[in-house]
Amino acid sequence: MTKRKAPPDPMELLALYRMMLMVRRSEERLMGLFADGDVPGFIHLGIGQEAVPVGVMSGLGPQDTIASTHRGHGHALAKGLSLEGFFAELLGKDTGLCRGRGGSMHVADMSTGMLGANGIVGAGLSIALGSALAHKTLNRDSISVAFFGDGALAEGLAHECLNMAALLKLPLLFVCENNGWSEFSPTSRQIAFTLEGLSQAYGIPYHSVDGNDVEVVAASVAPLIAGIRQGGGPIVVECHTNRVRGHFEGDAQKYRDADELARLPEADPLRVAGKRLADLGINAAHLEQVAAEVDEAIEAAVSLARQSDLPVFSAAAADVYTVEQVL
Amino acid sequence: MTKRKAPPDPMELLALYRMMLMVRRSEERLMGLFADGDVPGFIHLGIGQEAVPVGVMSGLGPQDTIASTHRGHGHALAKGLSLEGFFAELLGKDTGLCRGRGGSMHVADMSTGMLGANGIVGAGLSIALGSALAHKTLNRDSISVAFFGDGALAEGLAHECLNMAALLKLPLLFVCENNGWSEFSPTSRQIAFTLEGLSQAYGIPYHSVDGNDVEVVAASVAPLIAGIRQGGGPIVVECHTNRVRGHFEGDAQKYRDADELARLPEADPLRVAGKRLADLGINAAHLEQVAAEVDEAIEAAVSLARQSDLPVFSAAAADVYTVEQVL
Amino acid sequence: MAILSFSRAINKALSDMMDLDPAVILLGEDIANAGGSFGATRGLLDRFGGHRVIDTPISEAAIAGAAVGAAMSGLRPVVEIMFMDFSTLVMDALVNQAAKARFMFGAQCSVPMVLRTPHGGGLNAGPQHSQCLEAWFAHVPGLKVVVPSDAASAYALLRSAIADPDPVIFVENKALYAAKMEVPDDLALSLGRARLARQGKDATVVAYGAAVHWALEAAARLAEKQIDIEVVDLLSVQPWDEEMVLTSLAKTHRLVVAHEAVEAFGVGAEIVARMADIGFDELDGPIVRVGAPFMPVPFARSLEESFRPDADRIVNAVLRTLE
Amino acid sequence: MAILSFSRAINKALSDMMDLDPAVILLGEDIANAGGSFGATRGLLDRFGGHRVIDTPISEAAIAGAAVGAAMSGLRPVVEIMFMDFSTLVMDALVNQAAKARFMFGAQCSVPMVLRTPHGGGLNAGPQHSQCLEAWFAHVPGLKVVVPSDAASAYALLRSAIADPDPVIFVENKALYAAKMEVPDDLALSLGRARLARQGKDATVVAYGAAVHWALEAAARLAEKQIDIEVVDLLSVQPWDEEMVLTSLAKTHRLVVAHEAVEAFGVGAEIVARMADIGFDELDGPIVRVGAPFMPVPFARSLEESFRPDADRIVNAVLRTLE
Ligand SMILES: Cc1ncc(C[n+]2csc(CCOP(=O)(O)OP(=O)(O)O)c2C)c(N)n1
Ligand SMILES: Cc1ncc(C[n+]2csc(CCOP(=O)(O)OP(=O)(O)O)c2C)c(N)n1
Ligand SMILES: [Mg+2]
Ligand SMILES: [Mg+2]
Repeated sequence: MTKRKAPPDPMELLALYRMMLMVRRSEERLMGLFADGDVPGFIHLGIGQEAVPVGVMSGLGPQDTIASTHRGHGHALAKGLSLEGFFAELLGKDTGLCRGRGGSMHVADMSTGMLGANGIVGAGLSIALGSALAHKTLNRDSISVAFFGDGALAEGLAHECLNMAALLKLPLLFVCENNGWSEFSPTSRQIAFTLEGLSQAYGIPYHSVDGNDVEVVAASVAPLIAGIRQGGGPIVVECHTNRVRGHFEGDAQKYRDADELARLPEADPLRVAGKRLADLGINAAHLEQVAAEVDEAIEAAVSLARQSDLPVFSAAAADVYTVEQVL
Repeated sequence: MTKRKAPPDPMELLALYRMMLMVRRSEERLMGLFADGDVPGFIHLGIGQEAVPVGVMSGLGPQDTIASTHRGHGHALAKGLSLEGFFAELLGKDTGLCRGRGGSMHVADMSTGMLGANGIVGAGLSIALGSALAHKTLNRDSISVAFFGDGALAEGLAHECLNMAALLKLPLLFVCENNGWSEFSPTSRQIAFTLEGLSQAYGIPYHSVDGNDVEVVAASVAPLIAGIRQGGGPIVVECHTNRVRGHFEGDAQKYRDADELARLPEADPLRVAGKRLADLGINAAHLEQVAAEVDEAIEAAVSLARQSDLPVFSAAAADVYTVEQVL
Repeated sequence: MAILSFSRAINKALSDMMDLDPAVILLGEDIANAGGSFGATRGLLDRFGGHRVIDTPISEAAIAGAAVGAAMSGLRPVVEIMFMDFSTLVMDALVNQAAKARFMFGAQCSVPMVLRTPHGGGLNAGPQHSQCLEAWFAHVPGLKVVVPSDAASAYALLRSAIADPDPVIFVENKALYAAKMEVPDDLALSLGRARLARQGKDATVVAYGAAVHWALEAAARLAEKQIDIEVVDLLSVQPWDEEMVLTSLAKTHRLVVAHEAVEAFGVGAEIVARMADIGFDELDGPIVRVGAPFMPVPFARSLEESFRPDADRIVNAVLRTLE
Repeated sequence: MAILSFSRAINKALSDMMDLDPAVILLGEDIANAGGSFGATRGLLDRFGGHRVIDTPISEAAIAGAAVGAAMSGLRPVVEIMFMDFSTLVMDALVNQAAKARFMFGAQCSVPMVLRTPHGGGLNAGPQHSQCLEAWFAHVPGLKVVVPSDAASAYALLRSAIADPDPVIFVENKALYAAKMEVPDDLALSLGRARLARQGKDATVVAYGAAVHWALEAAARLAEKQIDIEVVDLLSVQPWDEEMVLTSLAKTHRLVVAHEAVEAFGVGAEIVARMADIGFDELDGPIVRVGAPFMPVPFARSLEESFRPDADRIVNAVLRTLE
């Protein structure tokens, strides 16, 4: 596993902590809204996994693109989506980033390079592959990131993408969020290989990372992203982390050991980062202040979203095809 | 690479030689029939590759099943298809094994466990996977063999099948016929990994075999097949061989080096086996006698096929669904 | 006879067929330990064991392809694809392999497999978890396509589908899973036969799946206006019961076809097209279709509600053809 | 103006568009060095280089998925899928990604990609290399589907398809590849517009792709019997030119719809179904479809000949609706 390297800069870590907290509190807010029946459809929460999107995104700029998964809230927010647009989308409002047509599984924001959450396991890898191809063909200085779960490694498409990325030497970072689970089953029963072994077979550099430590994630990916940007070709990063909630909200996780669940709080990325901040002299009051700011922003976004109009059906119907050239 | 092991038995080798010659001469006969316009559609010849199907099939019984590729004549004949049914199929006759509905890319014979050539690259792997699952579920003593080309390794489905076979520990032999080409392109430009490295990642035992030496193929697979039959789980065998003709008949192979083409005759599996037979004291006259017998059988089959009736459209139309229960 | 929900009826059909025939096995994602995303396979792992109720990796193409090979080798696999939207990943196995094997191998074999999959909206599951794609499969010679409308037809048709020697796509409407009714143990339904769900004389409404309930609701509302419609529940869309539809049309002379799928190029188009040919002389008014508008299934409640067809639209369609 | 074969016309459209817009790239199996299985991309590698004309591995799903991501990121990829039968492998990329992205992301982006693929029989290529599957795509909101009928329309429509901001499935009939004709450089055709291929007054035949030629042949034969048919060449099947079809029907009052695809649940069903509704009052006879029978495309010459629709069947269909 890659270890934390640079001497920690408290202000940088605090920024990462703040973003993780933004993701966490947003999802916690969603839990409540969902329980109240305000958020329709399925929502898949990434609570416990925040260090991965936040750590990876700390190395990206707005010109870089990402493709996400069904568990994409963290990717979206960390890539810079507006909180208002995010909540409005999940509440099915016209001011949602996707005008209420996509919801949780399809949050996207082209202006920040977030090419979409995705309801199809594995599909994001090919979207990211194509985006990387565009960066390369158009001689951009950008890279593309494919986020995917450990379970997605069973999809043939993931393997096709590894192969094509390696062949074409694309500026593509593969980020596996390994939380050990595919829905209600341990991924170990679904995958006969390790991602390390697989990457080796493809000749793609592989890095295993503590996905619960945002500093480690950020420090690990920074040089990798730089290498990719310089034309070094694709890299695989596997982030080991934990899914704290059920596969989707409403899943009581009866299939999980009490022991396993009991061990989760210790690895909580907010706890890990919080402790380190304390060691660095950022006191509890400071963190509470951050939390208050985060909560305030979230409440403002939620209340704006709540007040927003419902989408108009005729406008949706008119957007199946492009009327004017948009590109 | 696995080497020839057991001291050669001339009679066994002669039988393998005879079968290879049967495949070779049948395909040569098809070349002529195709050039004359008697064989419709596309035909993909396996000339130069005969040692693989013949060697592998020497270890199988009629209860074992195989799934083949677009280049499937050798698999079909070596698995025991009747010559008459084979030629009649390729000529589009009603007495063809598939009653003239499938042709070269779909030759099949359920009675010999040949589950079909296949026009879809990679599809055969999943058919073989399922057949192996049936053998295992029904506690049969049978194994299943998936033949596939090196180019097929780019299909995601192939990877899904490797994974599932490993997970379910299925009685499945993966046989890669590596002829270095995918249509008009060297496979090396299409595949970033080696099959050896890939198999390793999946924890599937891997064997590289000289696919131009029928004795080596036969001797190599025999213990592997025995192991699979005993419940040892899947194994990968990669047979290195040569495609002598174009991708399909009519392809002039302008894209191949003269040098490469010049080296092919030396590796010809019939030449390799013929030499060894000579060393073992089987004289040229004997081999000529075998050739004469093979040719006679082929001529008889061709002439029978030629005389056969054309298929009846209404009979074909009635076979889209099963009218009586066939199973 | 028992009172069962639609999903319990599926469960019972699977269980009964597995009891009858050891060649029946189940394959799918989270169908064994977890009992399936909609609970249809709950308890079957315990009853039949892991060699017959198999949890697979997220490898839809390989699962479906394996089912074809297994079916050619003596098993009767029943595959669950979690949402019909994911059938995009199994098209090759179904279309180029399962559908064609019997024909293209000269009837040497058949492919007795069933692919179960839920379609339809109402859960705000969005554009990739709500589609009704049965028209694709109905266009493919060699596949049969069944869409039961309630627990009883689900039970009987799933038994028939599993017993059938050919590949069957068995489509379950998500909105029906919880609905309970009496399910007779001995109900037998043949693939390809429709059911006269309501007799009437003024117009015929042909529907399948959830739309049958909208049609019956429309019938009740129209009855208040003294309009008496006949409702044909197709049950199978490939093959479909042309005879029953034609007979009904010959009686009512007006035709409406309704389904949840997108109207354009949907199943209804074929029913209409046949009737506009062989039933032309019986027609006294335009044939009107009711289906979803031409757009992806939207997420927001307000949008999805406007998107999904319902009894109102069927009422309007009937009124239009009677104009 | 030049005399070009259909495949050269494709080649020229690609080349002209690549000249115009550096964002246009080509992706496919053996399209670069080998120039494509049907020669449509010959010479383009030399002209535009390996970064714009890309030979891919045999990974259809990844190719199509990558095209979606590339199109969302500023390129205009044109993908070649060697046979339409292999589109089974790209359904997810097309249906769940390309078709939906614009809508489900709230019109933040569009997906300007083209997928070129050949359909149709006549080569005895058998059940997995001959299918016409355009009806699948026409059923998917968000996709456009184009089927040119000759070199000129192929040239003009491919240019329009590449310039179009939305995903377009561009279907090339294999039997047409070699046919030559004059192709005007400045011919411009809009997606969704049909072409009146022949004026007539007794019946309308709507066709697309190769079937347009059968319809014109049928027209010539029927003319000998003093039957004067109008032929509408659809060119686009999604969206399709309802207005031109309705106008023609209003003139002739008889309708035949013809295509090479399997009749049942094919594109023709939708044309008929619309006309049986909005055109009902214009109809003086049954609407008759001509399409392939309900079976996989058989291999043997004798079988495939009987299988494929032709001018004879169109003649008979016209005679039947005129009866
Ligand atoms: C193609 C496809 N198959 C199945 C599903 C249902 N499904 C949604 S999430 C999921 C598990 C994914 O596991 P993993 O990739 O590890 O992501 P995680 O949920 O753990 O974040 C499955 C099977 C789907 N959405 N798409
Ligand atoms: C899914 C699919 N994609 C593409 C093709 C076209 N095709 C036929 S054979 C072939 C090359 C296969 O190469 P390989 O697997 O190495 O087999 P070989 O021809 O060398 O025996 C291709 C691309 C196909 N038949 N199916
Ligand atoms: Mg996971
Ligand atoms: Mg090869």
